Amino acid sequence: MTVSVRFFARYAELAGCTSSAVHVPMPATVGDVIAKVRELFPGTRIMPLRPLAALNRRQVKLDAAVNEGDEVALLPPISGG
Amino acid sequence: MTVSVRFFARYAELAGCTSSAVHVPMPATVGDVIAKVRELFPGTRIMPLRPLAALNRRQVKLDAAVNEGDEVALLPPISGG
Amino acid sequence: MSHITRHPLDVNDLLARVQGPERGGTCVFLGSVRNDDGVTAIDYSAYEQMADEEIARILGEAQRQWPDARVILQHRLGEIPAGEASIAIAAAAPHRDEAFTACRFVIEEVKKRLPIWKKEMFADGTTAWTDAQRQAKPTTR
Amino acid sequence: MSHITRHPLDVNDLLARVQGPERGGTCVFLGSVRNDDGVTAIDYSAYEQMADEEIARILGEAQRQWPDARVILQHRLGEIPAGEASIAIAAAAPHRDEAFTACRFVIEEVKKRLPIWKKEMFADGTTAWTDAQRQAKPTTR
Repeated sequence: MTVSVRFFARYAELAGCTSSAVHVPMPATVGDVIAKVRELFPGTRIMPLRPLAALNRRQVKLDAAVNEGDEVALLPPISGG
Repeated sequence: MTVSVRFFARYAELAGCTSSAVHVPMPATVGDVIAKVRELFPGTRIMPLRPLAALNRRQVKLDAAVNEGDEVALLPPISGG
Repeated sequence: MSHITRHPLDVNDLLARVQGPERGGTCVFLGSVRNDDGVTAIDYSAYEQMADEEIARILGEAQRQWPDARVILQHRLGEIPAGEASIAIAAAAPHRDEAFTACRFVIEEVKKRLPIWKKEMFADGTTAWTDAQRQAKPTTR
Repeated sequence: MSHITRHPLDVNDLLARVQGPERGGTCVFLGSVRNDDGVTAIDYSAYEQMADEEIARILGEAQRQWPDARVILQHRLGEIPAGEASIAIAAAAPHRDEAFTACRFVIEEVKKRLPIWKKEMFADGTTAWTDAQRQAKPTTR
């Protein structure tokens, strides 16, 4: 299946990319998508082993299941405000 | 000696007066001045027995000593802000 | 500069006086007239000279507690319609905790210490002094 | 209405949207860019759609905790010069304690939850991401 992956801030710089369509075999978790991202975008390998992630615009743990068409976002440490 | 007495808000209504020169024998305290005020301004007799008072623009206790020319103010309960 | 005014309060003016690039957090408090029980306005009166001095003392105490903060206060007097502000406090500090704490400190001291009184005005023309003890209220209403 | 903007924040606009004659206390918080270590500006970027939704969730939580309060928030993105505000929160409530507490709640949640990032910009043209862990900072500086 295909999920949309988005990179922000420093992670976008590491990936050299802000948005990508990533293919992973089903069933898959957010963690599986991240593992695939590390393969495809070597610059992201220096991200923490367990980066903050959002699934469809909500923060989730890395064992959350993903489905076709979902949006997975990789979030650097938050410093809002 | 003569002290200046000021009345504010509801106490000014009770006294029918905002400012008055009051004569008291020396030595005198703020409490003595208030006792004299109760004589001179009968409307003020319904003030609390120990009203809030200021001497020269600072809140004081009623046993504070007053001197010639001082300003004694009678303050209804404070509800600022 | 007096802390007392008879004109509407201007928050942007207060902000301009406390903010600066060293101060990343600003907390503003506005106290305004509520339309409780049909109040249309409150007439604020004060022992003005003492109130002004007392405000200066309160701000001085805040300054000593939070030396990197800038804190100011304006109190409006006269007849203030429901919905408009009678008091504005602005506190700017390097970090937000100091800004919130200093602002809160000032309003709590104001409530306890400022020689300022309120006469509530109602649509039917009656008035009532607001004492701290609210049960002692309705003399004229 | 979006909680995210790329324009300077206008406190009076926020005040107009929360104040009303039933609400006697209003607390405003402004967070602005500090000139620490020669920072001239911070470039704010966000996962905008998520940030907007997360702000709505935070404001909804505040609304449930303080049902009589009105609380709003605007976050500015883009390059913000030192001294200008990146965030403004306004909370109006019948009494001041709710206004302060609701405003403080919102800024604390924002700091923990909003997917917004800061890149510090220095006078010499260098930049540095501000991570929550500040020691992890100087990649480009």
